[in-house]
Amino acid sequence: MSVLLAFLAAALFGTGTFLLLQRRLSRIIIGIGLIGHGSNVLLLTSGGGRGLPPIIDSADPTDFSDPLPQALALTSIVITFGVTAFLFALGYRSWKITHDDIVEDDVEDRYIARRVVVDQMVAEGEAAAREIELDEDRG
Amino acid sequence: MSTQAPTSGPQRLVILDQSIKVLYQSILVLSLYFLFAGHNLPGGGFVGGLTAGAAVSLRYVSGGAMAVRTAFRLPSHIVLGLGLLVSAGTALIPVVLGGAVLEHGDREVGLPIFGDVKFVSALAFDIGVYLVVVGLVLMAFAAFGDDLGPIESTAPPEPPDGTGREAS
Amino acid sequence: MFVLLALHLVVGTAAIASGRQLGRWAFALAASAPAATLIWLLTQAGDVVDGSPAVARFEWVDQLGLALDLVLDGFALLMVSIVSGIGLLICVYAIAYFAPHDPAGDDTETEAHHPRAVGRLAGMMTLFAGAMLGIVLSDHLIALFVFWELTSITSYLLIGNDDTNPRARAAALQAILITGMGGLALLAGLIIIGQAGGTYRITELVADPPTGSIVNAGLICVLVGAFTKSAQAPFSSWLPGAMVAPTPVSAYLHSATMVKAGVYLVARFAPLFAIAGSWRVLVLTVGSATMLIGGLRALRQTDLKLLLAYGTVSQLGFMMLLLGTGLDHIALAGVVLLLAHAAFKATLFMIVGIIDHETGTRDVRRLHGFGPRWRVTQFCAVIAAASMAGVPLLFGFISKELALEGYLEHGDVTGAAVVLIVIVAASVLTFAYSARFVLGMFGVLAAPDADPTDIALTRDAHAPGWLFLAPAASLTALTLAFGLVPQSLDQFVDAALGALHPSAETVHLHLWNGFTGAFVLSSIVILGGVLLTVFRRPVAAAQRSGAAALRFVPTADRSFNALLRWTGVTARRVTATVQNGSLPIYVSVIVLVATVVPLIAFVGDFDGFPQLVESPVHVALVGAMVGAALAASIVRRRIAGALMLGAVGYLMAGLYVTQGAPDLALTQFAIETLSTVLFVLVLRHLPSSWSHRAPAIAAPMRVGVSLAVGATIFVFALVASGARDNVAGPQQSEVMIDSSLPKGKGHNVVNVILVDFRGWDTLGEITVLLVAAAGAVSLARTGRRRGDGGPTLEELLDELEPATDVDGAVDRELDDLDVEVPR
Amino acid sequence: MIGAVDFATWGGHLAADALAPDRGSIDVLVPFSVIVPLVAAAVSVIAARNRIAQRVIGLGALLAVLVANVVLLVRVDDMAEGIAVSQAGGWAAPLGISLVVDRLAAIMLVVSSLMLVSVLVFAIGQQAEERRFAAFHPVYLVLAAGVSASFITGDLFNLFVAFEMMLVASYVLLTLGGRPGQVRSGMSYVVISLIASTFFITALALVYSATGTVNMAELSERIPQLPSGVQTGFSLLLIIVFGIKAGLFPLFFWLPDSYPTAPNAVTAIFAGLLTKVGVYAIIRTQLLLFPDDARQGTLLLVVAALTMITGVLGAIAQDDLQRILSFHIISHIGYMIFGLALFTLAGIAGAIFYIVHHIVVKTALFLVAGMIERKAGSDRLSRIGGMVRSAPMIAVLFAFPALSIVGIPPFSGFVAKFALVDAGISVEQWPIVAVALAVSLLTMYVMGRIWAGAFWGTCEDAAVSDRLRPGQTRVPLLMTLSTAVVVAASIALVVFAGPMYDLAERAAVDLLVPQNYVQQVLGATK
Repeated sequence: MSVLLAFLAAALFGTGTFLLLQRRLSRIIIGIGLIGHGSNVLLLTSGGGRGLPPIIDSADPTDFSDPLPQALALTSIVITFGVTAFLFALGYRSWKITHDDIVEDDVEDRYIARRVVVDQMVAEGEAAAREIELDEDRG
Repeated sequence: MSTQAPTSGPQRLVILDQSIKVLYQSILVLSLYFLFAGHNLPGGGFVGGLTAGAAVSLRYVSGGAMAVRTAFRLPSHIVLGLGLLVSAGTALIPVVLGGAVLEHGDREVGLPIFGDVKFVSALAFDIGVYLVVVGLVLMAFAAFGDDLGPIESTAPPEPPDGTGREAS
Repeated sequence: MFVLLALHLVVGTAAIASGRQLGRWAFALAASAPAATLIWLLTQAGDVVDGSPAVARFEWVDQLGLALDLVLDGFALLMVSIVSGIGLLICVYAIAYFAPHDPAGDDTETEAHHPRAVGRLAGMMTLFAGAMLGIVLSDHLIALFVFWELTSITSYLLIGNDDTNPRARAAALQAILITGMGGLALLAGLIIIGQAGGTYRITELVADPPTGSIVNAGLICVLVGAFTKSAQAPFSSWLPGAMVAPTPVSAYLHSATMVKAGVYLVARFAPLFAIAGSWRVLVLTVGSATMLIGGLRALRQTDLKLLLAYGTVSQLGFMMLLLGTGLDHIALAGVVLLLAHAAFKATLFMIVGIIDHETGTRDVRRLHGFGPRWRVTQFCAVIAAASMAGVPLLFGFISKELALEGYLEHGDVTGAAVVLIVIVAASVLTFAYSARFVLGMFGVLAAPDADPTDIALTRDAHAPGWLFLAPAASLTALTLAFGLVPQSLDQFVDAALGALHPSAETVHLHLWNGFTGAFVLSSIVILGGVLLTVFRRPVAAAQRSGAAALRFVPTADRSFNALLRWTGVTARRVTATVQNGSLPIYVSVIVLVATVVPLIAFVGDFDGFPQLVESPVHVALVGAMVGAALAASIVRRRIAGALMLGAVGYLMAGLYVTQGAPDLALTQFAIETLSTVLFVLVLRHLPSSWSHRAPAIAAPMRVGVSLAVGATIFVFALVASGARDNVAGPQQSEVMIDSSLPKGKGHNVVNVILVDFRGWDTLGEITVLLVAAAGAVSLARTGRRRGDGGPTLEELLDELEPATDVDGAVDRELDDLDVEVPR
Repeated sequence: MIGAVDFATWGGHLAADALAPDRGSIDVLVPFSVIVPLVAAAVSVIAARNRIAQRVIGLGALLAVLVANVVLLVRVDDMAEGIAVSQAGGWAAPLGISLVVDRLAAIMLVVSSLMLVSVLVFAIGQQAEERRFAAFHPVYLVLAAGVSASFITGDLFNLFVAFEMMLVASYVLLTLGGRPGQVRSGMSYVVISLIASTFFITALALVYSATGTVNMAELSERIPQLPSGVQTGFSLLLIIVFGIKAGLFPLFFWLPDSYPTAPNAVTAIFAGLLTKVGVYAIIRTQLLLFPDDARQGTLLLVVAALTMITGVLGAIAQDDLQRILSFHIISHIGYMIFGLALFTLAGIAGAIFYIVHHIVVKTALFLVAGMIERKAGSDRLSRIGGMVRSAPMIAVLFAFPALSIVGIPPFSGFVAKFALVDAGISVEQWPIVAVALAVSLLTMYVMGRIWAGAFWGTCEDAAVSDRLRPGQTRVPLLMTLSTAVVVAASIALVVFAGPMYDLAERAAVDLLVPQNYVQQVLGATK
């Protein structure tokens, strides 16, 4: 692991995160792609420094790059691809329904948020009513 | 690029069409090479399957969804299912025979040529992988490539009313 | 004993199940359980009184010390006789109570009188009786708790049995929340005591009671549980509320049995722990307050049933004062009061039920005196009320005398003098509200300007049938008999007291104790009571003005409702903050937590930078990738973003090549091609550039989060790779390189790992692909053809509209609330 | 010597031999619960056009798995070492992937397969998504395989793969039907899960980078050699990664937004199993991989308390039955973490018992919610009511699990709560005990609201009240039956609470002494 590659991973994670924090599914997918690449950089470099392709008899095994992280990275790339393909399908579906790919806020959660406003209104109304009642008492 | 993705049309160049067909077939051959060489050289089921997928995408770009459908006779879900069946089968069969799951080789049946049979069994697993990847690509094109449904209008999409969102 | 409990369970279930067919006769079925219990009790009574209790044990969760230990000792014998005796009478009474009748004409139509509701009631009461038996028989703290909670649940279901009545539902909820709260405190307390004592068995705890400050804390928890169950101040508000239940339920659960569970528990614990910590102070304070407040409020009621309910609260406070002190003389009075109270209070409740049933009202202002055929009923009411008031020659008098005597004797106990005054004062109130009950029944308190139909309502009311009256009459007979010949109870009471206080003297109950201090106090009580009754108008006026002055002091009832509403408001506020529904906010919280929290741990082990650059090729690659990534994050067009991502991907493939990973490079290359094509396939439908919709999070915030995440990953990577030197042992992959050819029969180690060594991973991986593909197709195809089962777009849009019309929905609610909300 | 060569001598054995009491053959059953559903899923995909065949295959496979898991549990529990190990591919530990079933895993396997079978029957009875979508059966089977794979894996990277199997299946099931709400919540669910997965990969990369292995047994030996800050960092990172799936505070946002939108049967199985897989992973990794000083007891206690409170408050704030129950899952995850966070025998045993109880009871509640929705046509409490009269059977089926989840004795929830509170008090963790009890009171309030809202009262919504007349809408028999089976299972947990808790305690003993696990997995090579 060199500082440069660590920086690369960091940069990929950073830009990816920036994209993740938005409403558009297409940008989010790009963001996921970027942090996915970032995690693969980490995975690839977790076996140590660079080396030669790990193919027996092609070179001295001590010069090989670590094959296990490669296998793991390959697995993770393929899995991420599969899941991303499904996410595409969701985006596609979203477009079919709403002609957009915005990830809307959850309806029920918005409902609760509005209820809080109502609660505050009611509380204020009651406080005012109590105030009036006390005034009448004094008067 | 998106707006240019051709679906059909008489203006398509015949030469391009033919060259893509040749390219398609040679990429398919390459994908099979990757599949079979994978155990000893870079390649394997994934790379092979994905290469085949790239070939299919080429085919799609040139000929649209119909071309993809005619290129592969088998329905894509059967390709997918067969792929998993082959791979999971090579995992299950040793268990049924009393070995470890996914155990490769011939020890169960005791064939004389130890190494070769081992090679075959692992290859079967890799073929399953290959099939699943090809199936995935086929299905992906089936899912996103074919837009001719009744609810699809050819007019540019308008935001439907009453959904409570601001115009974009 | 388990057979008896099981019998209650079976009979109860049967009564519920067959309610629709049996209707009110389900109570006849239900009566079989207490009847059987009483018969069994008779066979055991001799042995128990002789000091050899019956025991039974069932192991439940041994490791946790959970078991059901049952013991029938003298005190349990007394409690079981109350539970089953009153239970049997109530069942008989209920058969008549639920008989269809005709003054109002329409009440058989209501849900409460529907046969299945009545059957459910009968079954639930049987289940309750079983649970109550369990409480008084348990010799194991947790077993006791099990039955304790079961009584709460059955009480909840019984109060809310007329579920179409919103008041019943609210009262049920209040009852279960308050007793449930106490139950949880009780559980904590019992566990603390059990752990400190090393056993949950009461008989073993008696032998060696634990001590210490933790035990004292546990005892406070136990007391909270007992107070809630026995409706002590400030937890008493649920009991009057529970009066919405049908009268048999009120008479049984909410006066004679369940509410005594707390008193029972205190009685069991007091001899062991009364001297510990703040037990006695708490019990005496709470008991006194309850007794007084209950009495005062009872005196103000116009509803006879509510009058009795507050009276019950007051009497429960009295019992606390008697049984919670841990002193055998005073406890004796408590034991007798338990019996006396069960007899007179059940009678009075049954009579209220009769009045309510026959006239349709319980309001003293609408009762105008009954006809001559009501004499027997009125006689029973007078006797029971007099017993409650402590008039001599009746059972209640005996217990009151014993109580006064006990406190006079134990004048040296801290606060005894105050308690004595409280008892006297509250007894005056008791006399007054007992008198009020009687006067109300005789029509003395009727509103002067009543309308004539009301007068006819009582005057011409049907007298209750013999079945209806018999239970109350038999209890009245007991009140009279035990008042005149208390000696007959000596053995029984002695056994009960002996179970609590093994060292207590032998009990001798007397009708007449001579002119003692207690008798003087009793006379004062009666005199005071008579005065209060005579001057009831000025007293009522004083009470009204007192209540008006205290208008802004929150009552327990109002506090409970306020608390409940506060809980709802807080819940919504917290939820609206935490669960705000916005994905960008969720994501930012998650990534920040996932990076910053571990960062705090990692940063300490950062020990310097490794080599800066491995190869010059990297510089070019990394430069290009970072550039592309930045471009991807700022370009405004979707397609451009997708292509930039593709560029990063192809450059990744290049990086893989330089790292000696050709398989990865090939895979990355192929996947990048495919996903770019797919991306474009999807994107071509979407508008080409981002809309101007305001983002959920402001740009500076986004940049900040991104920088934090990036920096954290940087540290993670360096620290983790730097830590490798500390670990002994080979890389897992060294074995793999060595085994690739001999075991895996392949030269390409990565491929051998994928298809052989870690084929299990690969199997999972292709499964993911299969599912993703199947899901994508399923999703993309749904609704594409009509009639394929999925909804069409039109249907979906219909569905979308009301779902997103949040503002509309809230506004409709606001209309109801009559509040305006600014947009 | 569980090497590849050993298996050669067992050639020719049939799977039936696995029932024989010999050590090696029980190991054969270890991968069974993953591989059988996978093969069945493959066949089910091929048979996409034939729903009857899919049903037979699905039910047959899951029933076979259930039987196998019961055998496995009984045999593993009989063994002195209490652990069955199978090395995938026959490759000894660090080379291949170790599949390990100890008592905890065996318990989880049995409970989860019972739920999977029951819910599948429910889904078939429902005649809804299961019938409409060919993808349902194969995806459901993959979900089953993924859940089992997460339980049995002894390899950290394989845990990632198993999670992904389970998750991708959950994405598909969640969005089956593609309704607007599903798509919306599906998007945030998938995105958050993908982020979690990426962080998991990151954690794996860091762990491999620092230790050179992803085998959990080896990690158990190597992580204690790392600098303490790195140990703690890994511990935290894994808690967070699994905490997202488990629904810990403050990582649970995705759960209540997404679960209620799924088809009923799917929500039931998600509620029962998925979050518990996350909790299982936390328990497994915390106890196996990290030495005492890297475990996050205090932090977990705080998180547990906050999870309990925010979850139950969320449940109070909602009106929709499915959302109430979904928030409620979160609250109860807090209890399990509470048990774990004590890191005592009693605490962990309590947590295990709680997990088992919660899987069964929560599944039951969601199944009942499905029945309510079918019967009443709505799951908004404000729109329904009076079902104690119109559907007494549903009321009874609801009452038992509801009482249980509140912790009313003698139901299973009481034993679970008692075990936890007992454990908490014995180490004098007063604040968490107080929170647990207070939350349990609020839980009672929540269940009371559901009861009063759905079963008591009258129904003011005309459209709904029409349906609520007795016999108006019939709930299919299979739905009732399968729900009854799950409810019966929860009652069985009461009756057999003693043996069940003993088993949980034995499992907890195993977990607290990871050396045995390490030795059994690596033993062959040393």
